[in-house]
Amino acid sequence: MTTPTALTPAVPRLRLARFRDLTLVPVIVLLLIVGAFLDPVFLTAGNLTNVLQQQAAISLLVLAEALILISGKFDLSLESTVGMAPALAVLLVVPVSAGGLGIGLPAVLVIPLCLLIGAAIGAFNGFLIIKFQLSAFIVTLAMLIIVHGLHLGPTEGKTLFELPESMLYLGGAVWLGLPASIWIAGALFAAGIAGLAYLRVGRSLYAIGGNIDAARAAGIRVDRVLWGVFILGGTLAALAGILETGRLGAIGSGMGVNWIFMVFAAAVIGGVSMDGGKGTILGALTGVLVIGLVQNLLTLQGVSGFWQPVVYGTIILFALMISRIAGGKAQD
Amino acid sequence: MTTPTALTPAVPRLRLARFRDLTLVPVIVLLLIVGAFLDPVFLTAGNLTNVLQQQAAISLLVLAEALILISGKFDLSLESTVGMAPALAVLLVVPVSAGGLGIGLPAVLVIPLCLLIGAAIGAFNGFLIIKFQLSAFIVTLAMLIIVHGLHLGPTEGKTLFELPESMLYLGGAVWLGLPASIWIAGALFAAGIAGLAYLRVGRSLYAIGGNIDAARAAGIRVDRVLWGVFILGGTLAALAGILETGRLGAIGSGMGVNWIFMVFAAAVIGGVSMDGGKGTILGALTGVLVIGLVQNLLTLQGVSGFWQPVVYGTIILFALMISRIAGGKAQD
Amino acid sequence: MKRFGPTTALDGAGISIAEGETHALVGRNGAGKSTLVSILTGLQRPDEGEVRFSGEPAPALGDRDAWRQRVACVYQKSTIIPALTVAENLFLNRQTEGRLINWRALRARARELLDTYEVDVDPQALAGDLGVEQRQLVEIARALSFGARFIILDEPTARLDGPAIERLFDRMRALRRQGVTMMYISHHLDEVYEICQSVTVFRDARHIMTAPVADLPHDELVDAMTGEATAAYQARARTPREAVVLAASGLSLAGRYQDVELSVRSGEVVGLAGSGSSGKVSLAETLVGLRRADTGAVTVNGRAVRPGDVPAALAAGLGFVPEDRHHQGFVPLLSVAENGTMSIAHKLGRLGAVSPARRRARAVRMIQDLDIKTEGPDQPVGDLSGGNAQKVVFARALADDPDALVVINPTAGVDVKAKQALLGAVEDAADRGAGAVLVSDELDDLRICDRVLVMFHGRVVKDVPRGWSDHELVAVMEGIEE
Amino acid sequence: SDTTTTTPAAGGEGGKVGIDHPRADSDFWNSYIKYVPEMADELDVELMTATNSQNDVAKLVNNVQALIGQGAKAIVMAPQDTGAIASTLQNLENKNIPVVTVDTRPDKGKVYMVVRADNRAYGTKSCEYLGEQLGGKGKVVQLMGALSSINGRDRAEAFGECMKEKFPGIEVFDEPTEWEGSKAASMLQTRLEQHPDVKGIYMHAGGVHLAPTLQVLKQKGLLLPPDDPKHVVVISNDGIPQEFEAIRKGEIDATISQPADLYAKYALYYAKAALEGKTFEPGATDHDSTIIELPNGLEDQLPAPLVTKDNVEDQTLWGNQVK
Ligand SMILES: Nc1ncnc2c1ncn2[C@@H]1O[C@H](COP(=O)(O)OP(=O)(O)OP(=O)(O)O)[C@@H](O)[C@H]1O
Ligand SMILES: Nc1ncnc2c1ncn2[C@@H]1O[C@H](COP(=O)(O)OP(=O)(O)OP(=O)(O)O)[C@@H](O)[C@H]1O
Ligand SMILES: [Mg+2]
Ligand SMILES: [Mg+2]
Repeated sequence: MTTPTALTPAVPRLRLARFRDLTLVPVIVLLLIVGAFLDPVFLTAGNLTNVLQQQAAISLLVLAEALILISGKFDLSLESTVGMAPALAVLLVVPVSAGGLGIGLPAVLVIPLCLLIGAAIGAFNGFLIIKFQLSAFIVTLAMLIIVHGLHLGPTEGKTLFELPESMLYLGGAVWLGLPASIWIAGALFAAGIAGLAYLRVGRSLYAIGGNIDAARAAGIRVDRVLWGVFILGGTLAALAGILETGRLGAIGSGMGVNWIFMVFAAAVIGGVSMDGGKGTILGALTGVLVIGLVQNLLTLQGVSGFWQPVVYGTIILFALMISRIAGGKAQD
Repeated sequence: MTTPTALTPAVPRLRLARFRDLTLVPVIVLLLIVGAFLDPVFLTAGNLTNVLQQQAAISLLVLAEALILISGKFDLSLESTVGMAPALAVLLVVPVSAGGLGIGLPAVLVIPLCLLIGAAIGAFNGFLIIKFQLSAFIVTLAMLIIVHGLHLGPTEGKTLFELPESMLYLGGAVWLGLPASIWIAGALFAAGIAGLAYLRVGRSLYAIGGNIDAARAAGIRVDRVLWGVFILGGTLAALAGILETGRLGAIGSGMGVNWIFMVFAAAVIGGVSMDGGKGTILGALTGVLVIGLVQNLLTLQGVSGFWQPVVYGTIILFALMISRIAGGKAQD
Repeated sequence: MKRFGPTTALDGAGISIAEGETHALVGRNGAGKSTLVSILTGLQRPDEGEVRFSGEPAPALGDRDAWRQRVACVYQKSTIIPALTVAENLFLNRQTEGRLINWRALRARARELLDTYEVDVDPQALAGDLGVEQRQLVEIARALSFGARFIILDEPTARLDGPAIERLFDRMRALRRQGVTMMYISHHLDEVYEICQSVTVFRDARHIMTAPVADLPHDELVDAMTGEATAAYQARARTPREAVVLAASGLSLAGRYQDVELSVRSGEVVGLAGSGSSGKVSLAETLVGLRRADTGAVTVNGRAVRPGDVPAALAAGLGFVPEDRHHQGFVPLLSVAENGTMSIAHKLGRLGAVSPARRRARAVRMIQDLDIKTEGPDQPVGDLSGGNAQKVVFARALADDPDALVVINPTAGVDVKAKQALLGAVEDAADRGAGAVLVSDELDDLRICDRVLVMFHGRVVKDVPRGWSDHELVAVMEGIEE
Repeated sequence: SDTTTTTPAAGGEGGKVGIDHPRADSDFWNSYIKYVPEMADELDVELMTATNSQNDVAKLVNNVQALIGQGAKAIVMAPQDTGAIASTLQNLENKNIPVVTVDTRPDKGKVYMVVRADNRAYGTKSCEYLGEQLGGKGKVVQLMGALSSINGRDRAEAFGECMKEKFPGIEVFDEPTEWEGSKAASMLQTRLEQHPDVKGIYMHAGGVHLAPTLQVLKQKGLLLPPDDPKHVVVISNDGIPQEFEAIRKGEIDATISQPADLYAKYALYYAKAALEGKTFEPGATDHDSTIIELPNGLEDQLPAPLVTKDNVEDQTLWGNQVK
């Protein structure tokens, strides 16, 4: 019978699959080497810490989007949540004199409130997409517009800079010599990597994204899981907003705007499929790092603002090709 | 056997399928009625002509995107082509004193050049996506950035005011009492509707988008057709740029920027599926009209700029729900 | 020679088919049959070797039209485009000779074609709305309609019921009289004997033998396929126990079935038979929670199960093999191990975690128990041959030692040996005390049942005890005899 | 100058000046970007390679970090979001790096000098000009910039307040164009359809609004000489050459010249002064402007002249100097 021989090739395939998450590692190494030659500052601990800190907030969005993409859905509205959730939370706690809504909830509630608002936006997205069976792309596109409007409306487009202390803490604090936001993003990525690899619910995201009917027939509570993913996504976006607020010291009306394309770019060059069921959080993380390093390098080199997009886009295309060649499979 | 009973549902099903393209018609009717009550100007021929003229350029993008989506692909870069193709074409013909590149090709070539540049961008996209098998989303995202950079770079971000006459003609001319751009968009949509319904190559888009392996097995030259669709898409985007240039009288560095979301919104609420193989050009056209009417109504009503996004997004959501209910099927 | 990464799908295999004959190709799941088909129809390029038609070299891979003039094919994987109408699917990429498509004429042609093949489908229906069986009929009609002199049929009957198979065979005989050459792949060896003149056997990617059918006894053929002596399957005798494990009372679902009463006892295998559209599949899907009945209740072990809730049904002790493995059976990108253990993931670790080691161990056992041909537990199921994928789905249903088993067409597309394994697994489960409902279009499968409920137009019309003859049962299914 | 005192104690060793440009896609800022290196030569400032934050304050923060890392001793920036820069300014203050901001006034955080023309004054001046031309009655369309930008909001608010106060007989229609020409054209066209008797237009940015406005007026047959009774009075903000050209042709009536050259010049001038340890007091300056006191620093309010047919040939206007 074929059983004994059939089992032997298992190990090489396993290795290959593991490596597929890491197709961007050569790109990162290349960037580090090239960068070190181009600018002496690039490879210093200070600069690399800066890159990580700068990418911390957006990386949480990439984490959220990767989870949503793996389960076969789509969320564009995350970018608007980044600004709107902290802004609304702040308006609910600060006095009218600071532009608040006059509701005057206790200031300690600002962070829970912010996360709650993010979760609520995710839940509403989930409701429309799952219960109403509307197109995820277009629902979240409409929500991107609406949520941003809910930021602009109450603040009248003004920047909020009289913020409760707690709102500023996380984005600015330094723990054990590293910015707190790096620790937070790192911990959440670690949790994401482990959760998707070892938790039942994590594995079920792959099943749902890979074949939703089969997942349902296998007894996975598809709707509940998807809903949870959307809520988690909204919450992570709100947390990203908190980190960004702390980093910038205020909440501008443009916070988060136009992030979503970069978020998708990071997730997809990191190997997460737009068709669902494929990709890993570790891969998405490498995508974030590539984008952060490229941006940092362009800044250090002082590439002219006019031509920056060309250089930047070209590097993304190259990263894509390298990960295509290293990954060996056609992308979608 | 069951033969006699099984045949009966044929007639109603046919009707339903035909109507499925037109699920937005009730929305349009509703908008027209509500609009007429809200503002006496709304339902005048002059205003409706304005709406059509305002939507002419973006509708060509919707046409292009619908073709690409139906064949199961994706193109984000169209929006950058709208500004870049006319800008580059103009730079190639105008003298250095008007900001040109000093190549000084004859001015009559400006429109063919512009269309050619659009086609070339489409061809390059197609090359990377089809031959290199890269993810269409991310390739065209990178190209969105690069093509915009190729607009900003040579123009140094300046608005081009001194344009050859031919560049301004189409967007501004009036033929038989209607703006030329309406005739052009109308004719192209008619061609699109007929081509997708009655030509073999048009039908092959559905086959490719619906099941690419089956299409290949059926002898469809999948790669060639897809490539053609990308080239056509780029060309239509360049034509949209020409119409828009004529309407605005100049080529600003922001022309086309942020259109792509609206383009997708129009196509998808018009019934074109993001998953390929589904939707019609007529449906996409109704999507464009809904969006144009909503924008017009918001302007007429003078809704505050801060809250406009909320109203606008909410109306899109409602249109989506109505087309979901009228269409009867879950969307994707 | 054809390789897929580490797998060698064809290894120096050859086949030569004489003009005008109907040539069978048989072999176990994963033997490389479908791979050969895709090479013979120009979809894939062999790593080594060549294809010749009537002595001439095959056309270039890109020249699809030339290929299609030489060979038509019903592929094992569906090549239907769901969003298009049946008529268009039938005439895909040949909707018209001229420039513009005349839809009315196209519909008429489609109607005519469907009528010739007695396929009872509305040409204007969306192909995606058809059942598996109807889709298969459309594919067959399409392949036969090309007027090609050589036609390949890769397991065309795996999704058809008896009368449909008969009609297909009539058609094939007529074509052969017209001198058309055919290559026929099937796991039903009696079909091979019925319509083929010669047979080629593949095993483990290699050519084993080619012989005229008439000279080859059934047993020898099976032995050639499996590479060892194999006895025919013997259904076992059982005495069902008293306890009712699965029951349904007063179930009705508008348009599907009405007033169904059902009770399955521990250690009993109940068959569910019926011709096309009898409602048997819908009923089975209701039992496991994939559909929600309009009225009535389902109980497992005497406890009512929340209607329309698959997890609740599984938790109550059901195991389930869905009708269409591609649609509801497996997640192609996930590994054999994950697909096999998906519904028992909660038993493979604590606190919501899944232990990869325990999952792997479970999977290795499944692979051995059901003899699944795979590179190992980590291979994605999407890369397996059809029959092996079916085994993975089956393995999952058995993974939890279910009290009640609902299996729909479990042996669709699996080879003789595997079929025995799968039917044996159902019987083993019954012997352990489970009750099973077996829905099948294949009379062979139904032989293991202690009794067979026959459905007709949505009603259970007869309860046939063991010992029926084919003729009897078919008569009931066709509604000829009450 | 009389407001300048040199205090050698404050250092004065000089050093590199880091500069961040706010965006590369508007005519005004592109002129500014072109003036910067010229002025640096003129003033003998050691300028680092400029970064560009592409209208994104998060990028601005990153860029400033990089500039510091590369050894900038003073920073020139133009934060388009004036709130979200607070913690960066704090950070720079801690590092003793003086900051000159151009065009916008940060809400919080220490600045050495703000170099800008008063955007509220643009709105008020435009309102006064339009109000007088129209005789205090009629309908006026305001093509606004992005509401999320402080400058757009300042102009809109000042314009609206002034209209309400001084010309209550004028009805104002606000159009949120997001600095997009396409939106401006559609909104203006729709509004003219609804109110064909609109008599005045205020454009927040000539760079994006000028061509679409002229095109719509032309299409409506309203592009008439100033002496025609149906002439629509148009006032713009920016002062780009094309606006001057339109004023000469009588297509528009006025613009407010936002001095791109002075922005560049005095940004670098103050950066250099900061490095040299100079300090400034509120009061009039030697270049027709006033320095005012802010809670977090000083602001040099550069002149932003109203340009009409009468003074459009004035060669000192920056719009007449670009080629
Ligand atoms: N795309 C692929 N990638 C990797 N392996 C593949 C692929 N296609 C087929 N194989 C492998 O090639 C072998 C032969 O598969 P094939 O489908 O030809 O078998 P088959 O004889 O048709 O089986 P069945 O009777 O189950 O249909 C199997 O081991 C299968 O796993
Ligand atoms: N998608 C559908 N939409 C509407 N009616 C359907 C659909 N699928 C099946 N039906 C109808 O439901 C009834 C029962 O279908 P079901 O699939 O349960 O029959 P079946 O016994 O499994 O038939 P088969 O042997 O052909 O699979 C039939 O009348 C059929 O026409
Ligand atoms: Mg096969
Ligand atoms: Mg069925």
